Amino acid sequence: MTDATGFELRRNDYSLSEDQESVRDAFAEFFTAECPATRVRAAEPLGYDERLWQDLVKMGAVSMGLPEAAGGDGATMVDLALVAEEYGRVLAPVPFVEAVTAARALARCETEQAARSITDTMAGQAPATLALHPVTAGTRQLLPAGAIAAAVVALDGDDLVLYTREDPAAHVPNQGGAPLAWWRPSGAAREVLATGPAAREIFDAALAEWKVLTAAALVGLADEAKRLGAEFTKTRSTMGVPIGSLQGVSHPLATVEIEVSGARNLTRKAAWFREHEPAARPELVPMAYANAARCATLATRVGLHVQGGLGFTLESDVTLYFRRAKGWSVLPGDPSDELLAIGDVLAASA
Amino acid sequence: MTDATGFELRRNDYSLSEDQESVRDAFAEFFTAECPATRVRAAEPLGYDERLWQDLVKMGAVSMGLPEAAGGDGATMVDLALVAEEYGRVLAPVPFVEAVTAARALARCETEQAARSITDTMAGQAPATLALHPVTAGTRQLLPAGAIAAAVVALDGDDLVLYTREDPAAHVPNQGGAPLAWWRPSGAAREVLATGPAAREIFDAALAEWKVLTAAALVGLADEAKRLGAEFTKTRSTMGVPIGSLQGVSHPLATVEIEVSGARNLTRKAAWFREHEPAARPELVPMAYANAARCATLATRVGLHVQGGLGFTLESDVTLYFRRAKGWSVLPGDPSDELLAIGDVLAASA
Amino acid sequence: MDFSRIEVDDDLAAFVAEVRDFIATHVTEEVHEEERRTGGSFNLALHKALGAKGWILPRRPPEQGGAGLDRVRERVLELEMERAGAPDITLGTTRLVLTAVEKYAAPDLAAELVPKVARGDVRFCLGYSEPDGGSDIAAARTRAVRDGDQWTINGQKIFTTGAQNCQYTFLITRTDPDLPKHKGLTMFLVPLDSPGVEIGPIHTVGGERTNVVYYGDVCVSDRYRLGPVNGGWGVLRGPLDEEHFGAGHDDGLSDLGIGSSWARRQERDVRAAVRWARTARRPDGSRPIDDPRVRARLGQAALDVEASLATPGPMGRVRVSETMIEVAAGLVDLIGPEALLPHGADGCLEDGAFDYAHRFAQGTAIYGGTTEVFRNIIAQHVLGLPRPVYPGSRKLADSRGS
Amino acid sequence: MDFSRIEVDDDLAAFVAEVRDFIATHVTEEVHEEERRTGGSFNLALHKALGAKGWILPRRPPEQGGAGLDRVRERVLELEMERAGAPDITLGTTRLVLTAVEKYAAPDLAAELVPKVARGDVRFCLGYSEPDGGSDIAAARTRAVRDGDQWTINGQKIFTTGAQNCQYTFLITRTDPDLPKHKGLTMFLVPLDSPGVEIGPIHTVGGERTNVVYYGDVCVSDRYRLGPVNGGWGVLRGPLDEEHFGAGHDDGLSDLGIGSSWARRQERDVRAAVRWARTARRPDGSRPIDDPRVRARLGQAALDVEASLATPGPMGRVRVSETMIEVAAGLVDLIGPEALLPHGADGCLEDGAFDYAHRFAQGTAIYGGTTEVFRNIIAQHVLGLPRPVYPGSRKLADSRGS
Repeated sequence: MTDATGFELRRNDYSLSEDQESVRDAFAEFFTAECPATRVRAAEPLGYDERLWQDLVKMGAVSMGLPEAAGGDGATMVDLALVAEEYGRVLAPVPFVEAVTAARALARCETEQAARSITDTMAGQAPATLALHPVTAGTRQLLPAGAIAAAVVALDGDDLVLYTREDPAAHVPNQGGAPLAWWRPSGAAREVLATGPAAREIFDAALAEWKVLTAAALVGLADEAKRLGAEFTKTRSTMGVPIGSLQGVSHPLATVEIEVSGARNLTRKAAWFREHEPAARPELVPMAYANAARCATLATRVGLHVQGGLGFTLESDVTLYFRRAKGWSVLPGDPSDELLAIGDVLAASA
Repeated sequence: MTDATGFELRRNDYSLSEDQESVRDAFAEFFTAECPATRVRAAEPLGYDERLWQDLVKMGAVSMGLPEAAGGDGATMVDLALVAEEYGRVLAPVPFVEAVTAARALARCETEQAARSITDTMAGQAPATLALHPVTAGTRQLLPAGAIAAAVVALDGDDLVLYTREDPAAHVPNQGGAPLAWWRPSGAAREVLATGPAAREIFDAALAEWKVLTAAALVGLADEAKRLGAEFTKTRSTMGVPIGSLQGVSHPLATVEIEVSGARNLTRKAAWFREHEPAARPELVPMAYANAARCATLATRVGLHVQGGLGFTLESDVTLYFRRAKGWSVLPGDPSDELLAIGDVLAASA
Repeated sequence: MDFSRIEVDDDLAAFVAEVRDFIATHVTEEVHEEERRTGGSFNLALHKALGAKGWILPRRPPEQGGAGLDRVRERVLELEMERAGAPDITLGTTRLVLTAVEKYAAPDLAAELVPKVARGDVRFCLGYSEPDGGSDIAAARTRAVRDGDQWTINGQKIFTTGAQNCQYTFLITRTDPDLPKHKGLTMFLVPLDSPGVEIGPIHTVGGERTNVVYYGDVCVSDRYRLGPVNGGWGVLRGPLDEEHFGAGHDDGLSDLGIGSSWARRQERDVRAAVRWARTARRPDGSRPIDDPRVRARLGQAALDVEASLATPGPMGRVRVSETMIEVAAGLVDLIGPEALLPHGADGCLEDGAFDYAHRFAQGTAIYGGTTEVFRNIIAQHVLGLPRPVYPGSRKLADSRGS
Repeated sequence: MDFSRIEVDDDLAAFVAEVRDFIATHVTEEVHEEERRTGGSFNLALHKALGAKGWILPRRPPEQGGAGLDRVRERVLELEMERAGAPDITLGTTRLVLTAVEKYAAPDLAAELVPKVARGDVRFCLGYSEPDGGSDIAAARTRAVRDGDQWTINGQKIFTTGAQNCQYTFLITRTDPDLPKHKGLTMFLVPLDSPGVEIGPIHTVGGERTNVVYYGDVCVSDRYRLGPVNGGWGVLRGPLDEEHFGAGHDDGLSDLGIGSSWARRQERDVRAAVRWARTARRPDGSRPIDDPRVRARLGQAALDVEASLATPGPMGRVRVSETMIEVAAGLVDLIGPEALLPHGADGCLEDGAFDYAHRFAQGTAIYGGTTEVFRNIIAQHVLGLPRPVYPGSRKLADSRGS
């Protein structure tokens, strides 16, 4: 929402710069070439392809988002969102979002251990990941990339802590085909990265970044699920006409196009504000996240449904997308809790 | 929900008896003959046609729902719901739901004033109505039928009270074209009808009945809005085909049929339980109400939309339905508060 | 209108106890385990045990292999089996086809099969859809060509669920490609052990197994023809209408639509979510159920399930499916990632019910015709809207290549 | 990608002040009152005042009657006028048609009209839809028949919004019924004071006034023809594409779609609902905003509006309309019956904004083509799905009687 009082005129420019287009195209090309659906299937149930991950790291997927001081390229959240969208489009079995957000959080901490963890990740080692919920004594949480990560960045009371361990935790099978693990901070090396308000701030920023990038990944996922559905309907016929010419099929697909195109722009806008003026529109991150989650649910539902019985079979690639639409979007908990977060911003606004 | 433990088998019979069909048909005939859209329009903006009301009372619309001891016919809530559906189908500008629920509440109180008020209503005088919210000192409430009622049944603290007055309050124009008035209990004769738990019980029952009958009226309203839309699409063509043959038009209308047919049955089921075992399925009333409200919103939206620009003009009868869909359904406040009421029942269930 | 309790006298109580005993003995954890592994919705021992009880055709008299149950007892049996999650797809298709067999098969074939069906030795599956045909069953291209008393069948069918556990498939074939689309079809009961029949498994994201069935020069005796040559559409109509409109048993006990058992399953899922909301703890120690937003959302879910159960005929068919999908997705959202842990995973909730329901739900909008097919039926048959004219709606020739 | 603030230097600040001054003077309560009474979305004094400022065609140089504004100032003007709720439909149609006039009218006609348009003396409306035609504009049956330098026009048009306030209508006519549907059309700029033109008011549930316009033997000089005879579809395309796809001004300041001003209006409604939630009191003394369910629903509404503003092209057109309808209904639900009290009623909230928004919203899914038309456009042009074949898609003859 814009300010109701006083005058403020903002640009409304969703176009990508040439540089941004190059970044997107390069990663799109990489993912398309390296990660066909067969590779996604081969990585199940763990949801991790170590070679793919190492190749992606070599391409700079992690380092690009780090500040130059930390050996990175200082790419913006918009750039990272573009990469995340391509990652989501092919369902790449790599911990892209977790590794990037954790590494960026670590880069904001000036400890030796943080620097070492970043170096490890950039060398293609098992990366650090981010615990999405603050540590609560006595309870465990499902940790994204937990089954492959070597370290965990977590908020524990007033401290931001890096927990490192010898071996990743046991994988928990899940519908999303993600490398989840149950995690609680026990028996691992523990180093405080930051404390007090700084700790909370770094954690909040990391969580917001995780949500923006996951939203972008969900947009890519939704877009491809839609494409799979639409392509199917171009070639199949009933009653002597292609089913895609029937409004009962084409209109739901158009609805998905409507939702995906809006979710893409909203997510990129959230990324822009996150990068340039994080305090100006704090509601954009929960908006982008809740919207992308809803969009991915819709797109995979429709993309599957328009393929009829065939879309529902395991052989159909759209089922890979269907399972991850929810699998990715509920990782931090109920996506509609984001609505309350938006409402809280509204309630607090002048 | 049925009981998860223990064995319980219930009948699942939605069919109407011959008597019920006769009641429905008689009132359907009356409303169709007496209340074309022209009469609805003529009664605007007040939303009251005194002669129509008197004729309806003469037909027994109020008395049928009263116990025989009170000079009534002892009809069940199911019978009344059937009448309410027909009333809603033609948008009759009469206080059917308010007068019936208030009179039934009065009949449960054994005071002289209550009996007199019932007699007045049954004589076709300005009826008593029901205040949907308990009286709160210092605040006023929008009273259904408030601009035409001669008396108000209201819960005031621990008491159920009958407020009578010389003249109805001033009409407040409203989108629903209903005879609403602002009301607070001032300057009117006040008689306590019941007190303590009995007062609360009678009020709660009256409110539940008001909701069941309004739900039924919304079902009738929705059904007719759908019919108006569907008929239009049978006769209009585009691209050389009737628009009703296009799935972009026929599928939304089918969705309305799905919702209306379910809302009808759910409302009747709620009426049955309200009549026969009110304690067994307390969630059915809020379910029927929230569902009918949603259904009416959808049905009038679609019924209007499929008629294109013509549907949006004041000349189009569907706009009468559109305005009342919300106008009737938000009278007690937010219809989605009913969802919380359902959830409260679930939370309390074993 | 009547939703009153059926009075349970001693006799009925004894029957309920008998059913529950039976279920405890035969619908065991091993049966569930097999079902999760195979997805076949069939268990041979259970099916035979049902047959031994006369419960495959429960209302028929004992001399026809039934148990002579009245409708109330039959309903008890249905609901208890359903509540126990007994695998029953093949039981359902067998019963569905039997009606057509008794009506259209040669008397000696019917007489041979009925007792075997009742015992559980013979099961039927549905050979309707073809890989290229989508929901347009009447466009069937599987060919049956007559040669004296024999027919030779060539073609393929998809979604023949239960073929691996059945003795016959209820097959729709094209016997005259020159006649109008609906008029050149003939139905057969094809023995699945015939040479040339090949069954290939297909697995769904819902965990079910179905099949593609190839027919390569399959020879079938004319004895197995059901109804007249080129009169197959009429033979199919009965079972198909049952699938499309629901049985419509107007006995005051039956479901309004055939999706009701799915809806009741979801009713149990909502109840499970309420249990979760009452027992789970949030980081601040509160229970989800203490949160009015959670209660309102559970309320909406319960409402949608109740409304879907109250929606009649083909409308109910769509409402149930779409509610299944919507509510299953909503419960996953509400509960979060633990809802996606499948049966057996560390920390899975309610035996993996939420994970399963979300995957399973998608198929319910497809089985027996997609929701679009049902919306067409509603538009044309209930609302009386004009039927769309497609190039291939009438003639087969135009649907070639489709 | 850039959403940064435009720096407001002294000069720009002075312009903003000038605009606000203008609005305070000319967009008065009387203007709003007239608009509520007439629904014409036009105020003559305001329109003339805009013309006097050069703000009808603000970016044109003063010699063309404009104000020579740069894009930033033009945008300031747009947004401030919009925020003030200035009636502007006729302003919009006038600008839309002017493009076609300058491109296709005879040079002397264009030269005559441009300064009059700039001053506010000449306004244009759109003569597209016909009473029987629905959204299929190319099926126009209003006939124009040539006789030397004159054309005689017979027929009727509906939804010619602003006709009562305009000098010309941008009329699509059928000039050759024997040619294929899109190829027998010719565009005219018909003077509305021509004998035989009759304007009848139509009022909508949204409070707007539009018109049916009858053309009975209306004589129009060939001078008023725009573009070639039977080449009218090409003339119409520009303005129509603008309506269907949005201007697509890629200047980094413009809206993504033409529905954005509706969406911003709704953004203000959501903000009004937040105000209500912060100030209203429930019987127990709490404020609605204290209820997490209320905050979450306001959050959903704000999200939907934001998403609709972020949705580009024809997709945005649909998203905005459907969000308008959904959110307006949701706010009425949230607030209750007081939300349905119109402007001026005792106890109405926020000047009747919620009542108005709920009624108004329905029309947004119809104006300039229904959401179904836009979904077809998206399906065919964005998704590349096959175009449906209708009997009347190509030939006019088949759409007779429609």
